[in-house]
Amino acid sequence: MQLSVIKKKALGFAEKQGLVIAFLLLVIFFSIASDVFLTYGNIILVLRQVSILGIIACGMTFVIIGGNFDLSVGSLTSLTTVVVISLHDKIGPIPAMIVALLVGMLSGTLAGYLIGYLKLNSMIITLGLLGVIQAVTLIYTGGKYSRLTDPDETWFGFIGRGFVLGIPFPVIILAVVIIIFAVILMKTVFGRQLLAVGGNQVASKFSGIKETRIIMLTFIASGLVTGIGGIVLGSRIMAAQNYIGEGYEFQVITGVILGGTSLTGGEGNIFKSFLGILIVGMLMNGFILLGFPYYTQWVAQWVILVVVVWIDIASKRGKVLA
Amino acid sequence: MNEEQIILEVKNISKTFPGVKALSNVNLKVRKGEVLAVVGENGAGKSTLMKTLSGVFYPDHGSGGIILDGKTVSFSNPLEAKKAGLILIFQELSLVSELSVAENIYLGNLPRTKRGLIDWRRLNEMAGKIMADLELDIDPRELVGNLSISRQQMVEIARALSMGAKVVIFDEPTSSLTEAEKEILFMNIRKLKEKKVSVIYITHKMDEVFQITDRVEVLRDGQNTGSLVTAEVQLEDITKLMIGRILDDYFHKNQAVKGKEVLKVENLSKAGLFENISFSIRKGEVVGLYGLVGAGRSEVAETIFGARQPDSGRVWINGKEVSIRSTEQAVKIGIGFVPEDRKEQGLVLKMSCKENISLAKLPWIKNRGFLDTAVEMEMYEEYKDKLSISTPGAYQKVVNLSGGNQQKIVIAKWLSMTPDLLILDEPTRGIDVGSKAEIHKLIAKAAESGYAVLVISSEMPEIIGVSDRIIAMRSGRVTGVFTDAEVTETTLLKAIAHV
Amino acid sequence: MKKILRFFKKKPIWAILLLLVVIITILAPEFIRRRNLLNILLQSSVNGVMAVGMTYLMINGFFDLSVGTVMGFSAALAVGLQPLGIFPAVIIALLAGAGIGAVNGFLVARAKINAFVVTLGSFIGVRGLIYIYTKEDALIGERMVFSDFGSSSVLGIPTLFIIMLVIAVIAEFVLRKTPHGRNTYAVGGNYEAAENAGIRVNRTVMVNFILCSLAAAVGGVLLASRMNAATPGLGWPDQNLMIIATVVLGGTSLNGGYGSIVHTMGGVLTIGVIQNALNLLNVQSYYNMLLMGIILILVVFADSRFKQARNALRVTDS
Amino acid sequence: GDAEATDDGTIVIGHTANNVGIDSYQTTHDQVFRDTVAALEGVSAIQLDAGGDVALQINQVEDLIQKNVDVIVIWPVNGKAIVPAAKKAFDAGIPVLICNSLIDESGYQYVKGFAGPDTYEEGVNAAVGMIEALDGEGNVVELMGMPGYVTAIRRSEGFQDKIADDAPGIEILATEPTDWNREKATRVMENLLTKYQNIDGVYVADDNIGIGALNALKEAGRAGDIVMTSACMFGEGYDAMEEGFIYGSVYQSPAEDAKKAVEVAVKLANGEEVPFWNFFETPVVTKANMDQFERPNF
Ligand SMILES: Nc1ncnc2c1ncn2[C@@H]1O[C@H](COP(=O)(O)OP(=O)(O)OP(=O)(O)O)[C@@H](O)[C@H]1O
Ligand SMILES: Nc1ncnc2c1ncn2[C@@H]1O[C@H](COP(=O)(O)OP(=O)(O)OP(=O)(O)O)[C@@H](O)[C@H]1O
Ligand SMILES: [Mg+2]
Ligand SMILES: [Mg+2]
Repeated sequence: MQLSVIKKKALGFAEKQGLVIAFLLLVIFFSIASDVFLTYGNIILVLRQVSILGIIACGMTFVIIGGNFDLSVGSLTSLTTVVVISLHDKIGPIPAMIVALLVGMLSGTLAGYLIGYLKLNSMIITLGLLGVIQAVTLIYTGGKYSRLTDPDETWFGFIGRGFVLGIPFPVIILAVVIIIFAVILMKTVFGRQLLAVGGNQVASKFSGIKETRIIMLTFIASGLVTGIGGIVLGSRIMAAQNYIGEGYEFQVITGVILGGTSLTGGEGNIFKSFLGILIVGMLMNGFILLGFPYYTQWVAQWVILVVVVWIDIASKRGKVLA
Repeated sequence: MNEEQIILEVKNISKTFPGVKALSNVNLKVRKGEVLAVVGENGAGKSTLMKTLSGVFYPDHGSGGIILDGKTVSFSNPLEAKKAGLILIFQELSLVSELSVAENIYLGNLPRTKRGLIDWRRLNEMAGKIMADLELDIDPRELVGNLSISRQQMVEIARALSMGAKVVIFDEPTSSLTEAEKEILFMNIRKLKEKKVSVIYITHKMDEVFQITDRVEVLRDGQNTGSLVTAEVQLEDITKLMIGRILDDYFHKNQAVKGKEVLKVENLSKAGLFENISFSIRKGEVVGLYGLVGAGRSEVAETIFGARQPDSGRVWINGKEVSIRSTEQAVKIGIGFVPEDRKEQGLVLKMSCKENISLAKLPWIKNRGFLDTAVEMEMYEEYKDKLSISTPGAYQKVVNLSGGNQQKIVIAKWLSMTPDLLILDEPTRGIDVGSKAEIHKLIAKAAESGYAVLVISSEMPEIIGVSDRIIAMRSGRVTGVFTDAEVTETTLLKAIAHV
Repeated sequence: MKKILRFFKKKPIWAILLLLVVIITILAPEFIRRRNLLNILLQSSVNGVMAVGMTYLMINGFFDLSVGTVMGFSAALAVGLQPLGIFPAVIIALLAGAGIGAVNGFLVARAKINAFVVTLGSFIGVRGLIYIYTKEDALIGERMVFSDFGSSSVLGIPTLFIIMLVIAVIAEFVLRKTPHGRNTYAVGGNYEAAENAGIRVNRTVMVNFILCSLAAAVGGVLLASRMNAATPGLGWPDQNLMIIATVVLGGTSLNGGYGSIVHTMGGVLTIGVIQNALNLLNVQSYYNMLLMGIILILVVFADSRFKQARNALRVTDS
Repeated sequence: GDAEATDDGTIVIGHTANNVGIDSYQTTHDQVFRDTVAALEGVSAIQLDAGGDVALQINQVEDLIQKNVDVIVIWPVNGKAIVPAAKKAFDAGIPVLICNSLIDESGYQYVKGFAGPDTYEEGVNAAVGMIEALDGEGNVVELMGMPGYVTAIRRSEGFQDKIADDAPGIEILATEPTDWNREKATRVMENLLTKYQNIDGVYVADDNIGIGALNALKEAGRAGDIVMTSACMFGEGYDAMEEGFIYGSVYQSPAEDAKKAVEVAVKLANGEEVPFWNFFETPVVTKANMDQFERPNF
């Protein structure tokens, strides 16, 4: 038994090498090409820049482990940012944040109900939801920007801009969310049940697991962390733009996929998702440092995504081509 | 044996998976036009052997060879094997349900007109001819998805014939067939024989071995243990070679003292599936639910387990009326359910043995809110021993276990819950005789340790062998209740047969 | 009557379309005018061509998230390369589309990377290519003939629609009558069975990826001809998803093995009619977005129920 | 009033906007347009929104032609892509007015005129402010709006041309797109600050991204020290100017913008001749003269 554990671990490491190698190669490349890349200040900067995507990625990892997608996170980020900013002056920061989190969870509940209970296709449902949420945002704001009347008079800005012991507060939030989600996934009954449901919904149901509820909870979790992301974003910019989160869904999904979470469900790792997001964030930072045209980073993302996933698959099956 | 008649010969084939030697130096000879049974325990290597023959797996490097029709062959994929005349019909049928019967028969080889378009007329004619040849009444234009499972199997056979099969391999073909459908299959196998096509027939159902095969090849632990002529042997001879000992007590009669009523069902109905089902089970009692495939037994069981909702009817557990809305609730109330399709409903294949065993019990093995993996490990060790599950370790993924061991994992999952009511739906489907006997023993033991047990099975000897009471079902209705003392095969048959 | 009901039950999209037409005509009588109907056809032709390609791929069991950006890329090339002459520019634009399809197809069929990952990658990457090629600015064609073509008509019917119709008819013909068409169903319906039957599965998948991207490229060229220009943001961010949704609306299964071009056209027209109606009815854009979102959700809901009905029909058929 | 194209002497304006809701400017513009029309006797409008999609906007123009409106007002999603649609309206005999963002030169022949701000001039003005503040010497970075969008391009051109012509001592170190997204502007600015230690000035295409960039500057402790000029003033920018963080900006009122468009459109519908260029005032604002301007409400 000892032996099989070691073997399994060794194999597992080999499978995941693709991501780690890609990550290290990028770090080496950027630090050779730019002398500021590996400075403390820049590392902190990158971490803070990916913090919002990273927070949302935790929920997305759960959703994808359950065998689904959530394309609505981008527009939900916009909505929750709008909510927290527009309510801040009216009901105070804490109640506003609570409402934003509730809005996130409400949207997650709706998606979760349609996908978990009615078993509708998550891709199309969340695409529809993306439009609905965007519309709700616009109707709510009347298409105007929301902002705080007196940004300097509130501690709310600390969430997105503050530092604790030299570490940006959003990074601390990110770390906490990552740890909580990782612990839930690896150490709790819910986490195990989620892996089971992602692996085989029917068998899970026949083991007394409420698979509908588990799926629903993944979407609620996704809505919740998107709400957190929206709050951090709102606090960072102290204003809200109706389309500010547009396209986040693809960034987040790209990161999670880079992290090796299986799209067929049943497997996934929060830390790896974060590493994937970090790659996405590093590209943007590194490319600006190198003075590459802005949009070349998209091409680089394409190449890295394909190469990392390919290496992963190839090492699993021991062959480059199937 | 006349060497000229040998169509397929396997010499010293070995096959190793990581951690498992599935085949070691296996030999096999198949004569022209014979039906050869290949039997053995779960995990003996039957399927692996057939997959190795037909190009799904490569044999181990330098481990002997395959001679087909006098020529040494080595296939790198099933297609090559097919082209050479060696056709494996998988348990999961490999047909395309949205295409027509004719298209499926000629899939990959559709006749074309001169312009390169599909020649539908010729296609349907050719398919029609094969159908007529097999005396099958199937319209070649019908979509395969509209056919019953057995008729789909016939389409597979027709396809094999159309490809000029020399050897057709069936791996447990009857596990989802009704009795009548089985007869049709056998008729077709006999037709294949007439056409001098050889058949390799893998099964765990010994009666089928005697019904249809000419010779028997027995495997055990990936090795040959005997080659017999069916007409000259007894069941005991075969099982002894399979499991290495004489199987004395095949069925275990449950000796438990019956206690209070655990389950009572009254007038349970679900439109289109079943109607007015009433019965009860007492503590320590094994009740058999018998009927043909499609009688609605699984649906009744799934309804009691909360996986489906009834239209009407009442259910009592331990004297208290309950309305079970979910499987979760059922488990809390104390019901365990071993479903009929272990791969789809029973197991999370990419999870490990340990994780599958603990799956139903997760909410109860918490320690300060977290999953207690130590307890989980203990559970695994306990049931691995109790049920003698053979697996390389707790972390082995169940997808790599043999059918019998997979089934034991599912049973272990529910025994660990110590349920008041244990429902087993076709618990021995695809299970070898040795493990079958073990599972029967487990059923009796479960009853003796105080569970109420409901067993669904389509095998009459089994249902008579294990049950204290038998409920017969036909087309969604209860058509008879028999005690162990009064039941005979004829009365039971009469109760379930279609009128 | 029963027959009609049965038809609608099997192909609900036509019932939906019919219902919409009736309702909209009541609300906005000018909807039914000849010119307006022709408008709808014209406006649906780009999506229509793209949906044809996507239908192939989805019957084959995959989908392609990159069609929107491929469309944008080929539009940019068709406009930007006009100094070479319109014909060469269009050819290069189409080849570029097919090339991206070939890369996608290779990665899915041969490297066996999940199609979602592969096409998510090219969705993002090709967008980068567009911006690099266009230098982040809109391109404008040198020659009005290109856009004259885009807005021309033959016998009163928009040329672009005729092109789409021809493509659709050929596509349906290929699906029904040629080995490639049948193989596409087979691979999508049961991959392993198709492989075991000797169908060159990889080639089928590869061809369909190329066809899908090629169709997107054709869409891009047609769209460019309507504007004689190309903007870098063309097709971004969610045209890809709209096309997939349109095909699903037409009843093609997301899991492959089932679908047809004819019914995809039903989906295309339905979306076209809805958008036209929202314009005619002067619906405020926010509600427009809301409606589209709700319609999508309702469509998947209906689709799943109809699938159940279809399976029920199937049991009673036998 | 409710829009229905008839020949009873009332005027129906067909309007397709670029992307209402993407920012307050466009939203206010849309609202004022509605209100202005509603206040006019005998005028009604069909107001559509292209949602930033060029293809959709072309469809909308076609649909408006179908509706047989009296005049079509287009705020182009893209000045180049809209040309053939303008031609269609032209061919159908419906006068077209372009508002806010310019149509490509090749389309001038199909439209009756342009009503809106001179965005090139706005870029020029921002450059003037920058040159003034830096005394013609220094390193500048530019944060653009959405690539491919006329306003973004023209503001950028205006700025770059003016710098090139008048201040050879100023070097533009980098020009980065921000998609009009404030958070993106913050990130881009952070990265630029890491890359360049020697930035003296930041030019932003509008105050929304300006505030995003300012957030990054504040965090780096460089706000006020690095000069910022903007090509379009928002409410928050007004405040920031008051605090001394923004040196110069350009006052562009969406209300003026919309009113101008309606005014010219009505004239066109009545068959009156109008000049091609109908700019409204976009004055330069600095701390010195800011009290003459009301704080923008967007
Ligand atoms: N892909 C695989 N990877 C690892 N081990 C495997 C694999 N396939 C089969 N095995 C192992 O090989 C052995 C033989 O399995 P095989 O499926 O051939 O048994 P079988 O005789 O067909 O059993 P059954 O009657 O249950 O179908 C078993 O121990 C099984 O666990
Ligand atoms: N007449 C039929 N022809 C083909 N398939 C059928 C028919 N009737 C039912 N089936 C299918 O066969 C499967 C088994 O049916 P069901 O579960 O009702 O029977 P059962 O009595 O539980 O039999 P078993 O447990 O042996 O499968 C179901 O999937 C059902 O849809
Ligand atoms: Mg087997
Ligand atoms: Mg059943």
